[in-house]
Amino acid sequence: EQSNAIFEVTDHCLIIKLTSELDHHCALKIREKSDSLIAKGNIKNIIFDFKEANFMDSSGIGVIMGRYKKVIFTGGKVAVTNVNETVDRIFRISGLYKIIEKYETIKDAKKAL
Amino acid sequence: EQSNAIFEVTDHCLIIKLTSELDHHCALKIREKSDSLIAKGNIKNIIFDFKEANFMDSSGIGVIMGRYKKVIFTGGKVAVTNVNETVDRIFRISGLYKIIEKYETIKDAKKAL
Amino acid sequence: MSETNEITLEFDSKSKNESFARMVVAAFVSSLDPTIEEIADIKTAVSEAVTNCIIHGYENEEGKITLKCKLDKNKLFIEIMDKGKGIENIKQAMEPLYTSKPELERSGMGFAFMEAFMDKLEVLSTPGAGTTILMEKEIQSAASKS
Amino acid sequence: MSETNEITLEFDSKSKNESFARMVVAAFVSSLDPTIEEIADIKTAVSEAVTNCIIHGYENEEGKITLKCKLDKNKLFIEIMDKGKGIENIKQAMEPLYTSKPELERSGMGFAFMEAFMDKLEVLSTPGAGTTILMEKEIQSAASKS
Ligand SMILES: Nc1ncnc2c1ncn2[C@@H]1O[C@H](COP(=O)(O)OP(=O)(O)O)[C@@H](O)[C@H]1O
Ligand SMILES: Nc1ncnc2c1ncn2[C@@H]1O[C@H](COP(=O)(O)OP(=O)(O)O)[C@@H](O)[C@H]1O
Repeated sequence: EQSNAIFEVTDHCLIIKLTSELDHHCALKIREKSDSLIAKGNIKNIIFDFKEANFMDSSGIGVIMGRYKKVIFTGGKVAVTNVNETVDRIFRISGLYKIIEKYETIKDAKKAL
Repeated sequence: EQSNAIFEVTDHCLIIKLTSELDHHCALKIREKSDSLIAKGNIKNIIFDFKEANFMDSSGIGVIMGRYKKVIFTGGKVAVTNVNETVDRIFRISGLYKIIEKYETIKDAKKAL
Repeated sequence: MSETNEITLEFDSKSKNESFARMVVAAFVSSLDPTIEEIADIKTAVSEAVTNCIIHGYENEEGKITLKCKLDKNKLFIEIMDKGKGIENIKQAMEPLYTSKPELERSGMGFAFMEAFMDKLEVLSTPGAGTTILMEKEIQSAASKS
Repeated sequence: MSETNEITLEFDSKSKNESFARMVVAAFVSSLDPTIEEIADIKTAVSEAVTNCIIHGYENEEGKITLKCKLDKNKLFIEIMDKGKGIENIKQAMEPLYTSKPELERSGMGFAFMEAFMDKLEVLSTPGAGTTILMEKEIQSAASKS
């Protein structure tokens, strides 16, 4: 099966580049992989990049909130990047922008976080 | 519903630019429209352009053979252009290249016919 | 020939079929030439309902999910059914942010999204017998073209 | 969880559903990440069988077509069924270039394409009761990856 995301850690920042639609199926895998990386202990912030993901549903909200709860205690932040109109609408309706930040590109997010 | 093809007549040549997959559903519409144009009497050759059509099945073979039979009596020819690998395979297996010609572009076909 | 078109799809309750179900519905409505936003709305609603069958209806055990779609002119009717555990309190279940499975990181926004993205939502459920979700949406782009 | 995945789709015998049926099967196998050629093979075979149900089985009258797909590891099983007129002489029907409807510009290549593009083809038919097409194909690209 195709992978659902590419994971990179640089400067205490976990970058999750989604490569498929972020639904429940994909969320399960993202959760598992990212939590094993977070458990290693040197991650402060998380960036979810939507460049290759043009769809998300409420399971996506769940997985992002879940990771947010993990990093908030250590002063970390969560950002999303390259969000298209469809995904943006989901974020707006869900109210998630109250706790996460949106940036144009990964580079912008890394600079701001 | 979306249209299945764009029809143009220039220099006694009917150019049928397919804009959807050439199956039975599409073939019915192509047959109807092209025969009403052929009935007007000033068409010699026919070019089927596959630039926007990346799929064809045996119904496509049927509709091309049908038009071929219409123009062959008046010395006309049938050509296909911009054929991708998938569609090309169908033409090869069907043996249709024995009676029609393949060209890279519509321009090439018009020059050669 | 009649103006309606109807399909019934039965598939296994597996998370990898969530994207499959979305693609099927998107392909089904494509003949109406809907806007990108309309397709996104429908895909999201279908995704929520199918995910709920898998997680809540069958609680990740084996089961069959039935998806019916009907087009009547420019109106889309969707029915998504499981024969799983059912819902005791439908009113509570439909409250925004309510979830019975917070441990699975559910956001409780499924029903809210179905309501937001479709014109009509109805939930029928019998505890122990299963749940049926009925949704309706007019494809505006199709209406304005004809 | 078992390694197989199975769907059953029932749809109206209408020519616009030919492309829908192709899309459904393409979406169903997509989890195996098949090559473009493999997808084209499968779409062509499905298109031929579904078109035959519409033209020959139901002779353009109303009817229901059933499409079943099963994935068992990297093997795809497809069953396409109509409850239409059936085939009197299956051997003759399967001869290349044979068609009972030349007036509809049928090329008589449908069965030949199904045979060419799939690993196995079986035709079951009872005159007056209907026709069932069984096809099989191994997704080579999936096997070589695992
Ligand atoms: N198909 C179903 N079968 C059983 N219970 C369901 C079903 N769909 C929804 N529910 C119940 O309704 C609640 C709310 O659903 P929803 O708004 O989609 O949120 P979530 O899926 O995030 O929990 C679920 O937590 C569950 O208790
Ligand atoms: N589902 C079906 N129901 C009844 N007859 C069928 C069916 N499928 C095929 N046939 C018969 O088999 C013949 C050959 O089919 P095929 O090779 O697909 O060619 P074509 O569709 O171009 O006629 C058809 O002309 C028809 O007589």
